Amino acid sequence: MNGYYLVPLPVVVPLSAAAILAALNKFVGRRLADIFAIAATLTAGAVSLELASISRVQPLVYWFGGWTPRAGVSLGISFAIDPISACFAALVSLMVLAALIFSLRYFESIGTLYHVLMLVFLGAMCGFCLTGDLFNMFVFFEMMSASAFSLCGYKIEEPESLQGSLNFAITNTIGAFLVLSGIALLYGRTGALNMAQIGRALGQHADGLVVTAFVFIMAGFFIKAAVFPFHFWLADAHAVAPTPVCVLFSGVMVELGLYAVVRVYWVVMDGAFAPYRSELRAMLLVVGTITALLGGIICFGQRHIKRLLAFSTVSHMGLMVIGFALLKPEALAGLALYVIGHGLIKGALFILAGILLHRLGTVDEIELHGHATDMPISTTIFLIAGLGLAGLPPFGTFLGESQIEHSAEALGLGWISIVFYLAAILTAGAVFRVWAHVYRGWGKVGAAEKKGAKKIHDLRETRRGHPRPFEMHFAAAVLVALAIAVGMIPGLEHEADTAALLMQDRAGYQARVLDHAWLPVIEAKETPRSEVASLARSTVVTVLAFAFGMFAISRYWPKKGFFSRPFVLVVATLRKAHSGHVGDYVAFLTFGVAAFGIVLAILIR
Amino acid sequence: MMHFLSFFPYAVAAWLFVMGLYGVVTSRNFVHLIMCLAVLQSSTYVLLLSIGYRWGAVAPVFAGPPVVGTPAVDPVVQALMLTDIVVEATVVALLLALAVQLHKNTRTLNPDELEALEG
Amino acid sequence: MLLIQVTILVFVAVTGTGVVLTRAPSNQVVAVSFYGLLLALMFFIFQAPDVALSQIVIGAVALPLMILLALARIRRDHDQAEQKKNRQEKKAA
Amino acid sequence: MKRSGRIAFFLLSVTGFFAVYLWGLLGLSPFGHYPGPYGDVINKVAVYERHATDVVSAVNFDYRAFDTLGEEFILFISVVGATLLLRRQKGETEDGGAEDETPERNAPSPSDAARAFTLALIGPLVLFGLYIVSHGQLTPGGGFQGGVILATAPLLIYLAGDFETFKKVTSHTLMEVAEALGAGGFLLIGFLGLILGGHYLQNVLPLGKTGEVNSSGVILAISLATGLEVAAGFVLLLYGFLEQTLEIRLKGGGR
Repeated sequence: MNGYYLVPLPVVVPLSAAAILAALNKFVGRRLADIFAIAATLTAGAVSLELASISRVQPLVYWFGGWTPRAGVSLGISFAIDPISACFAALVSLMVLAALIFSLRYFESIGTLYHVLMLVFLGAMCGFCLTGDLFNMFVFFEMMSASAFSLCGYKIEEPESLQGSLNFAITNTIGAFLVLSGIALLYGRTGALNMAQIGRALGQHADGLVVTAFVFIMAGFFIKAAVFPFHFWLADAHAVAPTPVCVLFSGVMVELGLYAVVRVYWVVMDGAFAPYRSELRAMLLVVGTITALLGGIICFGQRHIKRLLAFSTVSHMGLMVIGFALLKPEALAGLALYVIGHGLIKGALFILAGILLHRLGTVDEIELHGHATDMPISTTIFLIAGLGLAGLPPFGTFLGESQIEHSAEALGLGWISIVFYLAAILTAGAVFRVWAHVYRGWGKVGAAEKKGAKKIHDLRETRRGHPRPFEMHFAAAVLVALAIAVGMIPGLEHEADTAALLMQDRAGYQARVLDHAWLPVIEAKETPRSEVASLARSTVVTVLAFAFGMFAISRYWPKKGFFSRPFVLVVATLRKAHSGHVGDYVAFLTFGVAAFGIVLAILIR
Repeated sequence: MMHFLSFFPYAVAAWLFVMGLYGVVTSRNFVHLIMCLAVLQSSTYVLLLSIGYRWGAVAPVFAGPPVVGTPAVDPVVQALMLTDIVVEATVVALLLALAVQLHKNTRTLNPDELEALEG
Repeated sequence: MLLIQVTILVFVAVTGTGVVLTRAPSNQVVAVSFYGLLLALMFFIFQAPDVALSQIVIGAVALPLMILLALARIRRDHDQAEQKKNRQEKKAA
Repeated sequence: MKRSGRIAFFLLSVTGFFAVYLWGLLGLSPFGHYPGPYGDVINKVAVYERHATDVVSAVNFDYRAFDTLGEEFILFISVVGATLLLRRQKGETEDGGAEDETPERNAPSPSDAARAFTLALIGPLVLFGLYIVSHGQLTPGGGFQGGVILATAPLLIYLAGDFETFKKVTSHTLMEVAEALGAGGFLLIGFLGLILGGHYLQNVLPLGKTGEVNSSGVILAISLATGLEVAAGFVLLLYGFLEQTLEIRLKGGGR
């Protein structure tokens, strides 16, 4: 079979490189380790791209150890490659590559350990994308987590960093156990761990067990995906993690949580939930909308740039949940494009924040006011990235957003567009505000404000020197350029439609995995879209976002008084809920699981 | 008795999960919290073990080729539990490392006394 | 057999609760190690000898050992801080 | 949230959580009635196909060996992570315990009899560990369990108070290399399967005679690699925590 040998490589090549580097930890120099790690990452990315192009024509099913299923019972572990899973693996490799290039000057004190952690992180995320086995997914989930916890707590001198990592680790570990309990429930019902087999065995019947298992698995992965009310850890972890790690967290890791929910839903659960799609849709739309608006509001209220970007990620995760919630192939295609576009842009923004930290030693927006006016390259890239975040054509985010909106309109849910616009205005507005403040020195900052309510201090992550770090700008520029390129590839929307159709084809998936069936890929219908209308709307929204950002730094912004009271109060309350106390986070988490379960139980009965 | 026992092990699993959560939420010490997480995890052991159990069956370790008619319990859940145990050990190790360093910096392990990350 | 199974399950549930409710980590570590042993015993009774062996070496030995070592370090830091404080107070007096 | 508010909110939520969980559990088949088919199929075929009498090991190291590969890498990366997190902070020095004046925590010097006894235990312990590692396919145990047992052997040297030997035996570099070799060996066995058999982790070794140590093909090889990795990994983990408390012993014992 064409390309069959390639399938395990995106996982085992990075892991092998990690093992070799760990063995040679004391014996290789930093530069050699850099080159080695970058080469392994490039290999994984190239193989993933090749797999994507092969699986466009024929999805691949790979059985480790050659244990093909017998009479529909799977004995071993399978990888199931379709264009979406392979593309996500490629995106993961690309982001890791950007992070590695960015961090050429980072982490000088820990030798090759950093590379080992990054490579295992990469292998784990690729495996998480490609696997077709539920328990194997849990294993990669944990592998991802173990490397992410360590990377996140890298700055052991900072109490915030340790506390943030602890919060991150504790909530995500509970998430992993939720997922495992859900898997155990499904195993108890079906006696299977392969997703295709479970999906087939569950049949058309949604009872308490199926609902609970779905709620546990969904909640567990939503913790990773930072969806309300499971999102609390994200801002803490992002605020404290080293910049290249933030690039990976926001750029891909969080999105993979949602990817897992989508995969599990369409392969395992859809048979049982098909009669209740509209109920499920209603619940998920509410969750997504709350996440999007909550994240956006808090994002706009932040002055710590990394925290601001983190809450922007929360907001965009809400939009992505909406993309999934519609439960339509067109929306799923839009979601896939949106994830790619958003990941690239968010990665670039975090890299630019890292450059600020590298040069100026802080990421506080007010403190940095006017301090970065001599950085023309950063200024340009930051502005372009802000435009991308707002969803301006021709960015990948625009493509994804307009597809999701089309799909929502077809379902008679036109109000979803408004959620997208509000989220874009809030998050992109905040980014434009930072841009104007920091890079242009616009607006006035009072001395009282400068002191701030609370001292934000960040340890410098790098050594001083190199005021214009070429490779850091290079990484950011490439990511932004790719985000534009994604939106310009002709026919990409159609490809995405076909891929989404394939991902939702449960019967086809089961037949390919369990019965060795050789089915052709069904092409999606070419759908003519009214591009002009969405082009115009997105442009208007971008302009509005920019205007909103500028308004926030103008002297007309109501700092005190009647109009700003409610907003200030809301932001203050919301910020207070993000207390940094792990007990609160776990209480909210428990609430979330209980609420999901009870709501679904009521809706379905 | 049989009826009671047909559900009791599962209820124990749920109970341990809930107790683990309770410990995590109310904990005043991160080391205590980590051990509560271990209890929470043991819920998954109990659940997996009870799902794979079969009345009167032997362990899946045979002297030779299995004789027809002697049922064995499910070996797959046991393999999963082995993985689960490794996960427990590693998670606890990482969390403890974080807690030790946190205490070096702040002289406290009480989440109530840490305010660094508010807002 | 039935009775043993019920008994061990009850013991596990009660001990697990006890571990959570033991608030002082230095006492709790003893409880955790006992709990680990109980779990191992339960695995034996439920025909999972492989898992029981793992659980003994991890849950009853390696884990409590790690926790004890971490606690020793934490206590040492704590004592040092106290001493420093005492000394400063003496100086001030 | 205030503490009381948090607990009230949590208790309310957890009641719902418990109810949802129980609702789900009610859907399971009654305890003691494992429905299959996965475990039953494996139980039926494993001994014939793999010549392994411990079916759990056959699942772990062959049918679902890829999970175990992941599991080993979870351990591997946690050891790396713990090493990273437990590294010395700025301003922390070797004699960090210099200010420690509490006399009762100076290490008690074990008596000669106790030392001899402890050291005499090491031999049997190592043998036992090796036995467990190499008999995973036949009897309960395998690379993981045996590896942890092996990892406790150096601790006995430490307990016997022979710190210098302990440091030599558990040389950090050596252990790091051993751990990586174990993990890498596992990967290598997978590659051998890919090259010779066509599937990653496919068995390419002779299966041998059922019941003999040298049987079950790749299962034994993976078990050995796992044993090496786990032993070295746990030594590193325990050593990492031990190091945090070591200064006290170093100074107090005068060793």
